[in-house]
Amino acid sequence: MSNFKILAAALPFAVMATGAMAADETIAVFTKNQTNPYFQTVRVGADAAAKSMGAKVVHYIPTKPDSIPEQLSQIEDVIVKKPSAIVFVPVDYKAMVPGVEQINDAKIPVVNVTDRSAGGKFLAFVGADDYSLGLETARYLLKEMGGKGNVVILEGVKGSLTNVDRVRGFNDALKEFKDVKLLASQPANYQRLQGLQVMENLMQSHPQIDGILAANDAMAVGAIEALDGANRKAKVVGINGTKEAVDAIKANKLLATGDYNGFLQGCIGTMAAIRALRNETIVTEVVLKPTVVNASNYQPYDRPLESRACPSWSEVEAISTKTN
Amino acid sequence: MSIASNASAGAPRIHLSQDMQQIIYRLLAAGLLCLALSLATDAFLTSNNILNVLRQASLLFFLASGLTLVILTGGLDLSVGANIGLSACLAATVIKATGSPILGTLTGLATGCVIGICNGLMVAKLRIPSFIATYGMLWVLHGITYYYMAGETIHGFPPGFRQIGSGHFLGIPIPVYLMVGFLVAGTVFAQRTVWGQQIYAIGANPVAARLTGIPIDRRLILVYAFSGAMAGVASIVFLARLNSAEGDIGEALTLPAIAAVLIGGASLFGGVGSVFGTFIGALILTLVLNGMNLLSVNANWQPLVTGVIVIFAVWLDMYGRRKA
Amino acid sequence: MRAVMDTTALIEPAPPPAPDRAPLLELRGISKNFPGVKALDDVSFGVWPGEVHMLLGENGAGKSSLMKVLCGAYQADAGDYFHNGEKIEIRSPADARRFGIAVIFQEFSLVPYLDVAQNIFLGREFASAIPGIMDRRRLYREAQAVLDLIGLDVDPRTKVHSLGVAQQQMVEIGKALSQDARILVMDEPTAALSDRETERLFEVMRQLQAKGVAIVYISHRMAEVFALGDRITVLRDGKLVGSALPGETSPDELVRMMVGRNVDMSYPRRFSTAPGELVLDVRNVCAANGIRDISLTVRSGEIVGLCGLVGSGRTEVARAIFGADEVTAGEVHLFGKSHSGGPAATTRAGVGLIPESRKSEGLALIRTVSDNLAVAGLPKLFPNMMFSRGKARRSAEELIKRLRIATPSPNQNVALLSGGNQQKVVIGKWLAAGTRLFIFDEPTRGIDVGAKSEIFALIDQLVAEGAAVLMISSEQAEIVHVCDRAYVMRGKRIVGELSRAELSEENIVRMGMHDD
Amino acid sequence: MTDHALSPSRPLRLPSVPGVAISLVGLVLLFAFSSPGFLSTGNLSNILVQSVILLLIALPMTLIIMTEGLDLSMGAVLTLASLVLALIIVSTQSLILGLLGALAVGLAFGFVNGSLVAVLGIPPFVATLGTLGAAQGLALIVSDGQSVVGIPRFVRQAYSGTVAGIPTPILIGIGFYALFHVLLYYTRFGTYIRALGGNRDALTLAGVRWRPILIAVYMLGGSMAGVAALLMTARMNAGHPTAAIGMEFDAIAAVALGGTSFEKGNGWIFGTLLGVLTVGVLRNGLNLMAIPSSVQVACIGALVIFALFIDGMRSHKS
Repeated sequence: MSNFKILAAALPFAVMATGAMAADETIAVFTKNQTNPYFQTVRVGADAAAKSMGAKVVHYIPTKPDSIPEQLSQIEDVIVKKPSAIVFVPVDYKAMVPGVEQINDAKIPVVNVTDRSAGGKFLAFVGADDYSLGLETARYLLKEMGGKGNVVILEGVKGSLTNVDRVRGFNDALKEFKDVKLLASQPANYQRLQGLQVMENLMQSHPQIDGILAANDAMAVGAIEALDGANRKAKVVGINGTKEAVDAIKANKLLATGDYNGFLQGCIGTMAAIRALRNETIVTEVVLKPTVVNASNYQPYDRPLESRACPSWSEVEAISTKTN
Repeated sequence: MSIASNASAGAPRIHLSQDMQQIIYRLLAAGLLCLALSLATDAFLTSNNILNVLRQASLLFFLASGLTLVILTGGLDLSVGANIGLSACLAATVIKATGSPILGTLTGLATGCVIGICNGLMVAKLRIPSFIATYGMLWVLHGITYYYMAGETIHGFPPGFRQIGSGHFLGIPIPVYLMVGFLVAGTVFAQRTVWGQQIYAIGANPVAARLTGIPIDRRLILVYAFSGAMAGVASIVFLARLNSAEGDIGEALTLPAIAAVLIGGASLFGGVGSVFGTFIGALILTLVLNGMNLLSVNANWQPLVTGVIVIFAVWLDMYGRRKA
Repeated sequence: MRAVMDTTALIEPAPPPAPDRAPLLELRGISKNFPGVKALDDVSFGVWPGEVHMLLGENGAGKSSLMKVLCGAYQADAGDYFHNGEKIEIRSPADARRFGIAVIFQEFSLVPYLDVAQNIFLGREFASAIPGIMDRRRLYREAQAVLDLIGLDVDPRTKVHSLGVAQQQMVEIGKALSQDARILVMDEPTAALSDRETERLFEVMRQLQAKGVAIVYISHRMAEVFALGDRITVLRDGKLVGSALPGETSPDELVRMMVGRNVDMSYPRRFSTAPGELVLDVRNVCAANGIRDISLTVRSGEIVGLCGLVGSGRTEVARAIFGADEVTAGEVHLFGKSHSGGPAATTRAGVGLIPESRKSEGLALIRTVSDNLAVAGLPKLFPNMMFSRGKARRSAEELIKRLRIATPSPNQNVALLSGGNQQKVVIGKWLAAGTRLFIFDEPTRGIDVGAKSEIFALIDQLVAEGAAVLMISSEQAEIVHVCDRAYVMRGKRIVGELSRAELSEENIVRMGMHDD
Repeated sequence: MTDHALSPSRPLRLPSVPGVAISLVGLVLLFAFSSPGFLSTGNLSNILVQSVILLLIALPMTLIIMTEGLDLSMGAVLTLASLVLALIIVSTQSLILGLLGALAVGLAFGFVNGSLVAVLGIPPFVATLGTLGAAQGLALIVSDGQSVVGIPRFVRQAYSGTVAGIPTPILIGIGFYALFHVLLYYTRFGTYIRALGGNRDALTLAGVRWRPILIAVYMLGGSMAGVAALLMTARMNAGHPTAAIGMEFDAIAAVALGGTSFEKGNGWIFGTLLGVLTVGVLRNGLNLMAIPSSVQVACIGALVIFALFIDGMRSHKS
């Protein structure tokens, strides 16, 4: 693969940076919005990593959630400031490619986190495998249902990378369980209210729903509220492993959530960026293995984000899929 | 179409005020919509689904009813959605901190109301056009909310509080009672109080209203405060219903709320419209959504359908009034 | 430019027209109806080239309607137009323009945020060599020429909204002149002008006359009528009363023709012998709207007139008393108490204003008769703040009966009522509010004769019941008929007071008109 | 008194400067001192380039607002046009055809908006709120919610290329600003636009048919959305179904910030340019200062209110 070359290209800059101004390495962290808790976990992870390694983090978030033009502008603005390195979550994995190329042109090392960009050169990619996450979470639900019954899927934002893969994972799991019937697959755009309302409407046309596969936790929790409101029961799973989902698992409302682990992604992405600046070895691809958080294993997740610590680099190397 | 021809034929002898006629046409339109939906799918005409539609309409209605009064005076309040966000987050914080849903509810209402008063002061005293004043307010509120929430959500409220959003009484959802309550209260306020009459008079001709001795500034502030307070009410019901507060909770509702008011027959020039009309407007919008969900129509069509309905409703109104 | 002016001053006035020639423009049997009002009733009228045709008449006599018919803004219901003896049609302003008719309106047809030059040539911009681009140089050159012609010393690049009323009036005149009009219609063009500007305008008119332009000139000023007019026509109540040549008539005769109106005063006005308590006491008031040093009093049981020319500041006095415009100096006392505050406070103190433009300031046209009748009296009718449609309706029905408002139902849209009935609704809303001091601003404007006398009967009844009335009117006959005494205004000041004994149209005219 | 009345009343030369100019100069000074690199050529060019797309729709928005109108559909039309442009380019490889498609979308929506307003007499807010929904829905339908990619790289030159060392978007921005300036001040059309908002009767009396002009104003707005769509598409090298949603509000805010009034045809096209730049400078400067996004959001709102408040004070005095 070309990973090695990318690293080689980035290294001279990294050496220079560490040599000249090791004291003030500034990492610019780009996330999609200020509203989705997932990205907050990424940001906290980045902060934790930078703090432990003695670097500074500056966050750039579009003022309008998921705004492509705004993230492009922010990239242009940040290039003027020449941060030491960038940790980058693209608001859209295709439409942000020109932005990544601008970063590359400015010779600022950049690590891609969460959504794998469709183009541009990165030091490393850190993310979770949405497909296997969807597959494993769905398998867990379907097993818990005893391999039979009716399910519905609540999809996220159409066309977003995470949604495509997660829903594909759901559907592939469904193929393994012939006795489970998929009643409907409707978008609720990753939003709580829409998850709730779509669910309410689906319950009208489907008197028996046994399982709900939601492509994120907010929709899953919305669906649970809808079930509660109608006094109906169904097993619900979500994805992301947010605090709220863990609470819901604790309260026996939610069956499980696939852990997307934004905290870890933020940690590892930032650590990789800083290590590259310091001319230390890094891994070029970390794809977190899917973990299904459920009533039996939620305890490690039931802690405030701020009190969590980033893993050591050897731990990272252990879970990484590719190293240099 | 048949509605329009009725308009020309049925006008003369029995004297129905124009407002009354417009409301009857809207009821007919909503009725036709129901008829069409019940023919199209069995799932529609069930008591559950009707209650479901009403409960979904209630959220939109809370917001739209306050907005109706603002629009009656010839103004506009673009900040209602952002208002819900901040009010809900502050209310959630208070509930979490004190454990008292009552204090939380009061906080939500007070926040909404204060924001409304600020809007009213800008419009009445600083004479900033309401469109711009409330648009600026929208940004300010978003900023405060994002800053305050820092990407987190606040979730998990006492069951008693959640009854407001998801509870039932005699088999009917609590929000539906609240909606009926505010529908009656709003109608009484607009139609049966001196202030309500003065609000109509201000919208119909602000110059004449001033020269008739109506204290315009105070009434305008009242109206914006009311709109803000209704956003506060909506925020509480949202909170109770979703069991969670997040920054962008009401964002997607501003334009639909305005659309509901316009479909309900209010004129942006002021002086025309009614809370009951807005109720039907909210109902029609919700029915369309519900129908599309029940019929599994691609959600992509939804904005287009809404847009066409808005234009058609307003055009029909103008056509009817011009004939009279 | 000066040179041009000097030579023009020497040009002799055009020779008197020869009525045996065909008139440049002739109207025959023009009628125009509005709901409830016959604005024009079988009016025939002609202008000859080089003639200044004076058109006289009180407000509401039909002059403005005639102008609007002339320029194509209104279409006559009946009647024919002839241009140089040939029958023509005027259906739109564009038609009128084609026949060389240009009109200077009193309400300005200017666009506030365009500059003087653009306003003058609106719709007639000059094309330049580059397609689509205006020839701005020529625009400003020609505009400057027009401004020089009318002697208006402003930069043609000045935005019109920043000009004073007089200057706007001059721009309006310039706009009409620039059209190379063969027939120029002017509606009281000097009402807002200073003496020097007026002089300049007359000079221009004489030049135009010399070129054979026909001018129709509406005026209230007798001096102008005789100084400029080649022929005089008097309108009254939409009908043509008569025409005369200046040499054959006298101001007195014209006034008689104008004011000898069919004002039906069939009720006996009970003039108060012993006025009651002091209701309104205005002391040395100046206001932001321009009025200066106004002092006047009104007692209960008294009708006090406020007269003077249009633009003399009468409406401004009413607005200042009512609190609609800011009082900057002096004091207003109401019912013996010092008063300040906006319309809301003044209304609460028991004062009602019946404004001049009732459609834009007095009524909510999209609402019903009942709504409009209730709106001022809401706090009084419903002291517990709960509104009852039934009670409002009963109150409205009572007022409809008492004021004899012709409406099929209290739920009728007020826009569908005639002018007179609309005015009664405005009065009615104050009756419902329990008002004790009524300020009428042109109470009979645009109202037909029958309704006028009803309104006067009503005003009389009000004062008989102890109310006080301050009445602004441009129709001296009304003031003389109705008022116990009157103040006369000129140039934003009160210039005199006339007691009941002194009240006559001649005295009002003498005091209020310019000293010319 | 008479002498006073005759003396040329100079238009009240306002001692106070428009709110937008105060804001812009103030912000530039603030950032110049507090953020090194702000005044670098690279960064200034950055701000200009970033502002161009907003400028392209704020310019026609100014004219529309001057007619006492509003176009809420512009952001959605831009988005739809951008998708159509991307789809056509992907399937035909022809930039010209794509641009024509985008312009056609813009013109069609402009025509519908204009007709609803001028012919049916529907209030502009309502009419364009309706077409906003229509355009947004169509954008989702033609793209099925997906980004449209596979656009040849040469298209990007429209946004990232340079001519004689100056970035293309800046030239495009200057060109269109000049065009609108000329349109407003040097053509009949511009004169009539101000008359449309200021005194429609004056136009009628002058024998001008105003309805076609009003429709043309909205069509101009639509076509500019088409032009902006080209830059937007080139910038992202993709079409995206939510790319410019809500941008019309940014444009309206910039126009209002620039001192154009919603009444009486009182517009200032240069003010719109200043308004757009003010927003651009604010966002850029706050980013350079690494101000948290949430505070940036509140700053934008405060700026809009502040500038309008200043202008309101001024107009009250005069």
